[in-house]
Amino acid sequence: MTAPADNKPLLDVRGLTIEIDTRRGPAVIVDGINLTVGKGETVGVVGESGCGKSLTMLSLVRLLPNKIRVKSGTAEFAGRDLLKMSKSELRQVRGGKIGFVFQDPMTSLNPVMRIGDQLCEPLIYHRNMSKADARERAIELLRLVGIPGPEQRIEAYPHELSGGMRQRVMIAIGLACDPELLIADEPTTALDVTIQAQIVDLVKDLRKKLNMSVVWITHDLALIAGLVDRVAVLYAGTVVEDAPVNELFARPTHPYTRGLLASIPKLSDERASRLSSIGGTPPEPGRRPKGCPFAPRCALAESVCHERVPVLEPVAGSTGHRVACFVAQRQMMEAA
Amino acid sequence: MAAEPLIKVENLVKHFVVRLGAFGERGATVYAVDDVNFDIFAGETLSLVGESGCGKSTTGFTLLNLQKATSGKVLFQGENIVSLDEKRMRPYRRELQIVFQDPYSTLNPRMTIGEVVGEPILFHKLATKAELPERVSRLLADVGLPARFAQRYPHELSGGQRQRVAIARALACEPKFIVCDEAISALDVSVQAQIINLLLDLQEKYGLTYLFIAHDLAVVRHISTRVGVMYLGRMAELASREQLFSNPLHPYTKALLSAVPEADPELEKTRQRQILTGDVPSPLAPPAGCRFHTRCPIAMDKCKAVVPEWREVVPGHHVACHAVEQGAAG
Amino acid sequence: MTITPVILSSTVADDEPPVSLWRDAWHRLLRNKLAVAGLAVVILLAFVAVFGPWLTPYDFLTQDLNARNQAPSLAHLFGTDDLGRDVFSRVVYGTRTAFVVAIVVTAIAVVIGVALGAMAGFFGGMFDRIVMWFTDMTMSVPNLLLVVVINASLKTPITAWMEARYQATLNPFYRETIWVDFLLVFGSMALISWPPYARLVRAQVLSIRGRPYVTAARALGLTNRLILMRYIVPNAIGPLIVSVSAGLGTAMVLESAFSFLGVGVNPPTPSWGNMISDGLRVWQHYPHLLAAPAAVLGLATVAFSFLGDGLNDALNPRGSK
Amino acid sequence: QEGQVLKVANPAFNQDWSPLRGGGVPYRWNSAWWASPMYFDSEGKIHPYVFTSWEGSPDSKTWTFKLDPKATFSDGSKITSADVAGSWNVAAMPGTKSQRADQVLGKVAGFAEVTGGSANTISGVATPDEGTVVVTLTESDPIYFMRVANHIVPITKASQSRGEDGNEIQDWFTPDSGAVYSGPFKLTSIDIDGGKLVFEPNENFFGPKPKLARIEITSIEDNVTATSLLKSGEFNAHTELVTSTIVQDLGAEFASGPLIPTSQHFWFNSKRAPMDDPKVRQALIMAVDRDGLMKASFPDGPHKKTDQVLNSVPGADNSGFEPYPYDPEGAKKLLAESTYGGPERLPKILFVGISSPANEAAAQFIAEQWRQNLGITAVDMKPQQDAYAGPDQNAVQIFRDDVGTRVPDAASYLAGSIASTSSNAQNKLGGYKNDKVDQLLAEAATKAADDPQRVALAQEAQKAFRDDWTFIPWYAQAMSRWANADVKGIDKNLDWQVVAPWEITIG
Amino acid sequence: MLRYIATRLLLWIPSVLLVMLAVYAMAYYGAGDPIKLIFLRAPGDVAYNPEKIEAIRDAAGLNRPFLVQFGSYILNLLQGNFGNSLTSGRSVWAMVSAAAPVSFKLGLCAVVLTAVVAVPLGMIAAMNQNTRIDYTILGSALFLWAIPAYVAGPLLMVALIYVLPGGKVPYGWGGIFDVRILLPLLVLSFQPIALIVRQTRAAVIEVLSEDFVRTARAKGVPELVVALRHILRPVLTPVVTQLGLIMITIVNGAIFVELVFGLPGLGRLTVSALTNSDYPVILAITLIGSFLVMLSNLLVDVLYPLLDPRANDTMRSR
Ligand SMILES: Nc1ncnc2c1ncn2[C@@H]1O[C@H](COP(=O)(O)OP(=O)(O)OP(=O)(O)O)[C@@H](O)[C@H]1O
Ligand SMILES: Nc1ncnc2c1ncn2[C@@H]1O[C@H](COP(=O)(O)OP(=O)(O)OP(=O)(O)O)[C@@H](O)[C@H]1O
Ligand SMILES: [Mg+2]
Ligand SMILES: [Mg+2]
Repeated sequence: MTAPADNKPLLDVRGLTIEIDTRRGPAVIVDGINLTVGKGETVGVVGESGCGKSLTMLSLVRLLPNKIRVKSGTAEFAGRDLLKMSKSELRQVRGGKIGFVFQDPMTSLNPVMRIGDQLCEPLIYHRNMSKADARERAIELLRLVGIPGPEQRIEAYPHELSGGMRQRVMIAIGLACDPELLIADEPTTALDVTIQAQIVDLVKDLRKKLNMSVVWITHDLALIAGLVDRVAVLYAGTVVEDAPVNELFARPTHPYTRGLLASIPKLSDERASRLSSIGGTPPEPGRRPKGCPFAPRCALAESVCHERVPVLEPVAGSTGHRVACFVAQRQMMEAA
Repeated sequence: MAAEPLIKVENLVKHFVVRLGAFGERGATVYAVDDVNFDIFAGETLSLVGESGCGKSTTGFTLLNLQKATSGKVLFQGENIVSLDEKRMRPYRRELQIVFQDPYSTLNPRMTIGEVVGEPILFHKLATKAELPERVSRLLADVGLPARFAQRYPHELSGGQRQRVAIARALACEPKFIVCDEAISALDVSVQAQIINLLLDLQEKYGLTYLFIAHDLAVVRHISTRVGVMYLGRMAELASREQLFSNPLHPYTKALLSAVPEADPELEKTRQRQILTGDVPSPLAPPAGCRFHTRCPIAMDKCKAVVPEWREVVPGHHVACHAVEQGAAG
Repeated sequence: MTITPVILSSTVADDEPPVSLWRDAWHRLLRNKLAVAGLAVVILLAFVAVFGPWLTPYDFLTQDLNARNQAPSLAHLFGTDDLGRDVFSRVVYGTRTAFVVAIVVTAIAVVIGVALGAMAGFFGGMFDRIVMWFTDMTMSVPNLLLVVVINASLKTPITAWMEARYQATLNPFYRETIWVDFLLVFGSMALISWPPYARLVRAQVLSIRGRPYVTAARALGLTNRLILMRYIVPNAIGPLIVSVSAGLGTAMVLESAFSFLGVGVNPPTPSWGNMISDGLRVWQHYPHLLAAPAAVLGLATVAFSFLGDGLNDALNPRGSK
Repeated sequence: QEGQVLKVANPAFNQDWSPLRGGGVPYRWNSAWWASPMYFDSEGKIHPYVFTSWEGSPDSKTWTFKLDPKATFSDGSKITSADVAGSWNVAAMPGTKSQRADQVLGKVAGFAEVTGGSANTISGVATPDEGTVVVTLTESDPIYFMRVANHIVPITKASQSRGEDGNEIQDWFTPDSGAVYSGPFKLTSIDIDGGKLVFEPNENFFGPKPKLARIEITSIEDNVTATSLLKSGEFNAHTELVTSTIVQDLGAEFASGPLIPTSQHFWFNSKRAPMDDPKVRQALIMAVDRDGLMKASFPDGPHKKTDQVLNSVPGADNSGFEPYPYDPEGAKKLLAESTYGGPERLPKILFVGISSPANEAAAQFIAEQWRQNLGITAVDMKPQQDAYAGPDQNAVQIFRDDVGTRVPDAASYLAGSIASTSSNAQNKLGGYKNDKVDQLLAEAATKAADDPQRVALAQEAQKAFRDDWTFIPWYAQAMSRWANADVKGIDKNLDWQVVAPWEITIG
Repeated sequence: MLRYIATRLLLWIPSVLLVMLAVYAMAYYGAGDPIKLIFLRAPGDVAYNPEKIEAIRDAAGLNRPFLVQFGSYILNLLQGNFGNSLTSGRSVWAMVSAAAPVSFKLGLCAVVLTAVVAVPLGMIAAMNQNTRIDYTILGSALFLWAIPAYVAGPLLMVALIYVLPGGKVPYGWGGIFDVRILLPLLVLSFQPIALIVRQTRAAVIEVLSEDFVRTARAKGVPELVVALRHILRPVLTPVVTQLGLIMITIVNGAIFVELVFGLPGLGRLTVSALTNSDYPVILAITLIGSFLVMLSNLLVDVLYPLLDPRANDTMRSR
């Protein structure tokens, strides 16, 4: 599958900055993120927990929680700025053109509605299906995401399902209307590897069939490896590295990315050997250090890192690989 | 391996009655956990893996008597705790902890993180009021959260942060035994590594015992002493980590292992997965005989009719499969 | 290479005070203008209730038959009533009555109702059955009858006892029979007005006790009391607060309904309720006699409501403000 | 003036409209549908009705009444002496619960047996023929004929109202029971649950032809609603509308009416401390400015201030009753001289019967007078009488209540209010007994109606009562029309009845 | 479910017997003597004759010991005989069966009106929290709240007299489809509406911050559907409870409104029965009230699990 000819990305997020009201005044959580997703492209988003992945995605469909708002930036989807769309347009996009899979399936599913009804809704409102058709399709979707006994399960309430099943229901909802873009926020954390594989296959399949684009937020780097085209690594509300997947695994450039990859336990590891992890904790929103947000935890940090904020720059010697790190940039340049 | 198990699970069964139809007029039974037997030894990590919905969480819940078992026994320190009422169960609660799978919903939306973590400490008198802030910050730091998070409410956290709060809350009780139900699934690998290290350190230091429910087999392999594989409410295989990963006997275990992705795009492209075909049975209507037979590549006629026995084919290696019984000699 | 440094929001002073739900709610409440207004009115009324009699220009009893039914003027802010008494002074004194009624009745009813309702919902099973059975029963007893009967059977002996105490001690406290009225009428009112609270709380608890965070609390080994107090009640409290703040107003209104039936506060002690029912009879001619007490009663109920709604909003940490 | 409808608002949701009850709100409309033996007009003059003549024996112990031979029921059947006797018998039965049958029949031989439940018929009532009733009394009563001149026991068809066992038949008076009526109108529909009654002219009425086409009585308990409906003209009349703004609301005409032999007072229970001390009683009375009392309660009428018990009966004027003075200083002194030595140790005083706005205003006024003039603060007032009233209740110091008579006669007025045998003396005055009063009244009762001694003795008795200082006089009652100005011919009499319902017209 | 309902019905019988015993005892020992009252309440010229009163009491069987009286009352009741009023002698069944439907219809209509008006308003207010819409709705609700029915009734009534042509005052009962019912219904619903608006608003605000609302919106479900299907359902538990309570209050006697607007319902009957201590009537009203309380609470309890499947266990006999 090659990207479409016009080369214009389906989703183009520029300088997205998200701010939160705290007792001490506004604090920036997401800080000028740039992210593009081409048609039919699958982008993986990884990053440390709490770095703002979920909020970024939520802001795209304007569903940020109270007190949190987009301060600046644009998010063009198929040429239209999602952040400025009218309510009705937005409604067409939500669930129809952009499918969404939320991170916390238990609380994200309505506890007092049967899952079938929840699943039918996008079909009814975007595909104008009749109730009966929608139900058929819903059963079909449940089967696709690997829920056994979908005819009966469609009448279950969320609390009657296992964690993984709820998550699959969420996925089914996200995929219900064959969206142009699927934003999936850690959709497979509660799934066993076989089901996970099944879901991955399903997404790949849909991508092929419908030319669907996917943003896949995850911590499972292994999973990403077989699924995505490109990976964006987030740290403290900024993209620190953005690279084609092979490139990223082959040449992780940002020290944070390297730290992440080093932390993955391998099947071949010995039990109880200590896993390596990145020391320290990420900065909180509103308490960011002055320079590079990763600098305090970075083994390679130099004085410039504490002074100025690095921006994403192409990595010399590779296409589509960009990184925001003074040291790495310099090393690359030196190497080149 | 120590002779006396810390927890002995005998014939544990948990069925749910669910209502179907618009007004709940039809009833059906979910066979969530069906006759499960295993032991957990002090100081070990027993991992439970298996298909989503196969009853791992339910096992965890019933084990801790958070859901009433339909039948069966769970012996802890010689007492069958699943038969205890809430009041008589209470003394055991501190020692037996759980990290829930859906952390957000298990956090009281009207309690700050500090209160969430501090509450068990105060309640179980593990620290004085004066020591409390210090204790809470330390626990938060242990799970990689800044101390200031004590003042936040659950909804102000990201998914991974909530999960870490749940872990901190369980650790706050200074328990003997923790059920970790997908406790680290929402964490990035670095934090995950940090938490795993923490769990292992605690185990080493205090002899903690874990029932570790997870899907990430790499993590499971890293952390467990023994691994149990569940399929549709039943235990399929239980063996030491080395045994299970190097010599899986049950066809489901084999399929499972073959599906593990690797963090390497090149490898991923070439990897051969064993795809399971056939009907995925529903726990509402589990198949007769071996529950796996509908998808089993080596299913025999016998499998459709006879429930395979839970047998120790090699010392320390239990499996429930007709095929294995035949081939166990070989 | 140009680097455009992004100015990050500066680090602000460390170490905020530790928060808890209640302290937090208090801050949120103070930011809610309506709630603060309600609170101010309530405090003002409470102040008036306590110190009112010393603040009024006239004695609330003094009659002036030459100045009957006068319209509001500078001399008489709210005019005078049919016996030429200063309505303003009476309204001020009536605050006392209204407050004692509202607070006593609501407090008793809420304590009983919440305790029983919460326990019934939480423990369920047989306990729930019994409590709900009892609640249904209490709700079936005709309220008026109960109040009339309690009034008729208990009031005389108590009053007699108090009079005897007075004669023995000459302590004027024993002459304040208004306390007997409060004790009996509103005590009995409270005894029959708890069931609504019980049902409401039970309904809330039923829906909350199935939530995972309650299971989590159980897993911590917390006692039922603690779970109720820290997990269930705070999360169930929203509709209750609304109901209670409404109940405070209702109690004041009920008081007047009872004076209509002759079992409330007896004249000449003023209460907003009996002033309103008196005013209703003549409002077409002397609107101020209705308007003054009704407006104050309205103000009080609205203030309680603002406060209640504000409190409810404030107790929701996920709320929008 | 065909087709006129009189729409009446009734202040109670009455469940019982039996004409034999002799009281309550329904009683006020008895004259509309029932004939009585005789009746008084609003001037107090007696008129024949079913009885055309009445004659007492010389000792006034036997009375012979002749019936109007033309008198018929609404079905055309003749009213006979048996119907009169039957009506009286059934009214005397305890089960009938007649409130005032005693006033008509109390002195008739054999009444006590019936009313006490031991006999079925009053032995003292004889019917020698169809047109004659002979009544034998237990004692001499020269004014007995006046006692039957009212609607307390209206004349009903005995075969309908009285059952086999002598008791009243439930609902016998409804159209559904096929009841016949003796008055100018007949009941054509009654919806008790909805609170509505309709009367239409009785074409067989033996008196003048009624002018109205219909009377509709509807329950409207709420006075404000009733006032509005009257004001809007939707209703024309009311059974009894007591509001403090009635004159402003509906005009003076609406409430106007003749004074009747009924007066309203605050009675002292002299058995109860502190009322057992005559000085206290005197002080309490003298501390009240009764002009102010009237101003506080009925500033616009229609009732009149009074100083004494007697009212609108012969002998009420110039009775020689010296009004109690208003003398705060004297009162204070008296109180200080009393056994209590002042207000401080005075036991609490409880008023009961404070059940309407006017009552409340009056009681509050009195309490305030005491507070200011005597320094008394411990005063309670309760609306309900039942819990306190009755011979067995002894907690009350002051009862607000009216006393009166259905005959224009001073002696019987006082006999019903201050004689020790009266319910008022027994229940409200706490068993009041003044031998002089009793003796004077007993003597007066034996005098003929037109004997000046009768009045004089009664006046003496009242004076003797005055010296006991046991009441605060309040007002003499006017019998209001309670009808809009355009309603004519709705004058009422001392029996609280419309004198001549057939005369009522509208506009 | 059926078994649950049957148990509740069965349990109601002892409870209503207990209540009736209590009420009987209260009336017997606490309230005034109905026969005496007939004579005491009347003006002063009424003959209070103790022998006659005793005779009446004897005839009515009121001089028997308390338990005997209560027992025979219950026995009669079991045969479907509610007895006769002590004051008017009318059949209690006739009185009550005429009044109860009026109250019941009134209550039902008021509850429906309240639900239909207040729930949407409360939702709208909550979904526009702290905007002008919210303030307007909340303000009006509080305004209504601040005017008790017994003030609103007369005021509106009189106001209408001046407004309506021909002085057509909405007085009296003409069934539930009569226009006259409108005003009393409104007056009756004012405070419930205010309460439910506030209750709904409070509950909706709570639900609005739940994640599943976000999910619904992310599905592109129209806002109205989000409101009706996703927000309303979880909110309904307290609201339905409150509606049940309102229904009970109204049916048990909307005394003031019934008096002011001349509606022949149970409230009016209750007042007259109470003032007369007419206890056969009071007991019958109690019986009906108790049945209604039970029914309404049962209905609400049966609804809970439908509204909130997590509250399911109450229905299951354990
Ligand atoms: N409502 C809120 N109020 C205050 N802070 C919030 C709120 N929601 C999120 N945050 C903070 O914003 C940051 C980003 O949150 P976000 O949910 O986007 O993280 P994430 O990248 O999705 O993390 P995870 O992988 O753990 O889900 C976190 O540090 C979190 O604590
Ligand atoms: N409260 C309940 N009512 C009805 N069925 C339930 C309930 N809880 C769990 N189940 C069912 O029990 C089965 C086992 O669920 P469980 O949560 O134990 O699965 P699991 O192994 O933890 O799966 P996952 O990995 O997806 O979390 C599932 O089919 C689920 O639908
Ligand atoms: Mg997230
Ligand atoms: Mg699970």
